[in-house]
Amino acid sequence: MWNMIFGEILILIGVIFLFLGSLGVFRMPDVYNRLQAGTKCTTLGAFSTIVGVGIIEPSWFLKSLVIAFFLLLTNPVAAHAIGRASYKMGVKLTEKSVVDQYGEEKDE
Amino acid sequence: MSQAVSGLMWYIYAGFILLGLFLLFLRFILGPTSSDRVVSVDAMTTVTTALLVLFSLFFKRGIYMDVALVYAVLAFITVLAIARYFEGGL
Amino acid sequence: MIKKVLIILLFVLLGLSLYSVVKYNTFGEDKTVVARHYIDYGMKETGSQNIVTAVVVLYRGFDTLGEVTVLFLAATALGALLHGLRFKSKEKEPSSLIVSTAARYIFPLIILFGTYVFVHGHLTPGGGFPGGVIIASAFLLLFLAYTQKEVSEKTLSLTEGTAGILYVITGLLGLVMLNSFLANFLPKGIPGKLLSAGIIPLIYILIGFKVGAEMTGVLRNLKEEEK
Amino acid sequence: MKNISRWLYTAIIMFILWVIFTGKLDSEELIAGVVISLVLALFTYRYFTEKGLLNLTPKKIFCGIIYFPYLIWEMIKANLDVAYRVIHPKLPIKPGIVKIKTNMKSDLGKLLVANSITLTPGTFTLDIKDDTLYIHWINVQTTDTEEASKAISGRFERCLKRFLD
Repeated sequence: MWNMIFGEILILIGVIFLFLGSLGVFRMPDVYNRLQAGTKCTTLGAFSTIVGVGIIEPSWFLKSLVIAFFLLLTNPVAAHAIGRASYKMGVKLTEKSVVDQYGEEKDE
Repeated sequence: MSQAVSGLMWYIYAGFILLGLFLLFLRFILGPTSSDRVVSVDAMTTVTTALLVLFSLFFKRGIYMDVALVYAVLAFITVLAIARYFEGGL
Repeated sequence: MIKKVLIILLFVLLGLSLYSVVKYNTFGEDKTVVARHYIDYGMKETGSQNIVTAVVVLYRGFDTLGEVTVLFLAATALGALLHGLRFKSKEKEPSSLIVSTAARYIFPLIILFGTYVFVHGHLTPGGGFPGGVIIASAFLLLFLAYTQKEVSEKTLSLTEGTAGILYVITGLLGLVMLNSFLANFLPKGIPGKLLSAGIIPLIYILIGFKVGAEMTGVLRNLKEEEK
Repeated sequence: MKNISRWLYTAIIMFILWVIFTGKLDSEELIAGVVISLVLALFTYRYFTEKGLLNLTPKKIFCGIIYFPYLIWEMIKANLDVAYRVIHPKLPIKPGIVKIKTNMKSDLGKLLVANSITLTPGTFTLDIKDDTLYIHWINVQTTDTEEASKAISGRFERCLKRFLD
């Protein structure tokens, strides 16, 4: 019974983070800030949801852990690839930005 | 009793996830550059993986977890392929 | 602006058509006689937990052989089409260290997962075709991460040819032993165990190898460029 | 000798994953798992590992187990931070790209540092060149390379150094 309640709470937290991540992708001003929200919040949200499901059904726990780990390993790599590709494509940073040491180095 | 609670919770989960997917979809249509669209697709695939795992809980079929894992693998490679294409490395 | 409205309109139309499909076709009812036979007797007759697999490999096994052949023809035709054309591509941007390192560590895991999918074709959803495609996607990951990576064409065609020939030989063994092409000549075992369902796992392993090699060959052909 | 150790290490990891995938301890499944992981490891160990069985010393496993809850804790902090910025009506962000130095030597170390940075408060790795990481920071506090390195990656490197070297 307790594992049910704990799992449901974990899933609820995860789902809320998934929603916040989506909201972040919608609201942020440029590609890089969208990646910040889209990667961090959705990764933790999915992690929490999947582990919560594993806790509710103990026989699936290890498999859910494998899926969660796979997401934890691959999502940052995908985000890095998108960010790098956008910069190479010449997507501008938002006007709010204060410093760009990557671009400075490129110009020299 | 617990059945009823999980039934109610299911609607809350589905509501949050659908709302999130709707926002991502709006970003997908509005996004000024193609990079924005890829970002929203990347977030969508993560949300969908979580949704597939929730489905396997809802239908009580452990086998559906495999589907979620296949989806995670293929989504990662898709996003990577698009990013590499943008970079000019394909 | 008008483009975006059109996109939204297209998606609304797609949603409506999907809705009507879901609404008017009730799930799991109105079975035909054949479908009812498969569902009622399939597990007893073949020993496979996954009825779809039993239908694909045993009840319609000959059909599947045709499908594999069609896939082979498509891959060969693509190779032939691309053979004359050599695109002079510009200098390729190498991938960053993070992507290439991650690819190195993830590649074996995807291969293992693909193998798991096609070995358990008779127990879980999936089977030879999805498993082969997952393996090919692992090779795609390598191609994406390393621009110089090359898979030798000989290995690919050898794997593919051996798997295809063994598939036909399995069918012919059935013809010799039980008077029917692709008959299930091995013991059925207990449903749910790994060694059950007769020749289904055997054939699915062969299909997995064949499809994996074919799809990798397709990717390789598309990637190839002027040396 | 070294190659045999690498091969066995890959096979052990694969076998553990196989048991998790199948989810039941059936003798047929276990035998199939041993055979398949040995065969697959033979083809893929060149990609998977460099040190082989040396990765399985108790000290390293212990450090790995310690590192993981730490990463999760940092992720939770990161998410609360980003969530606050997302919900706030004015979007209080001050983004920029800074560069930092890493002390990690091996490729795996760099990968893990970059991934940890991406998952933790307000930062993600934009590019990597040798030992210089370019970080997009959602709330730039300093533009000095030394200070930024300490603020962003210092915590992880102490932990990861022990785990990898």
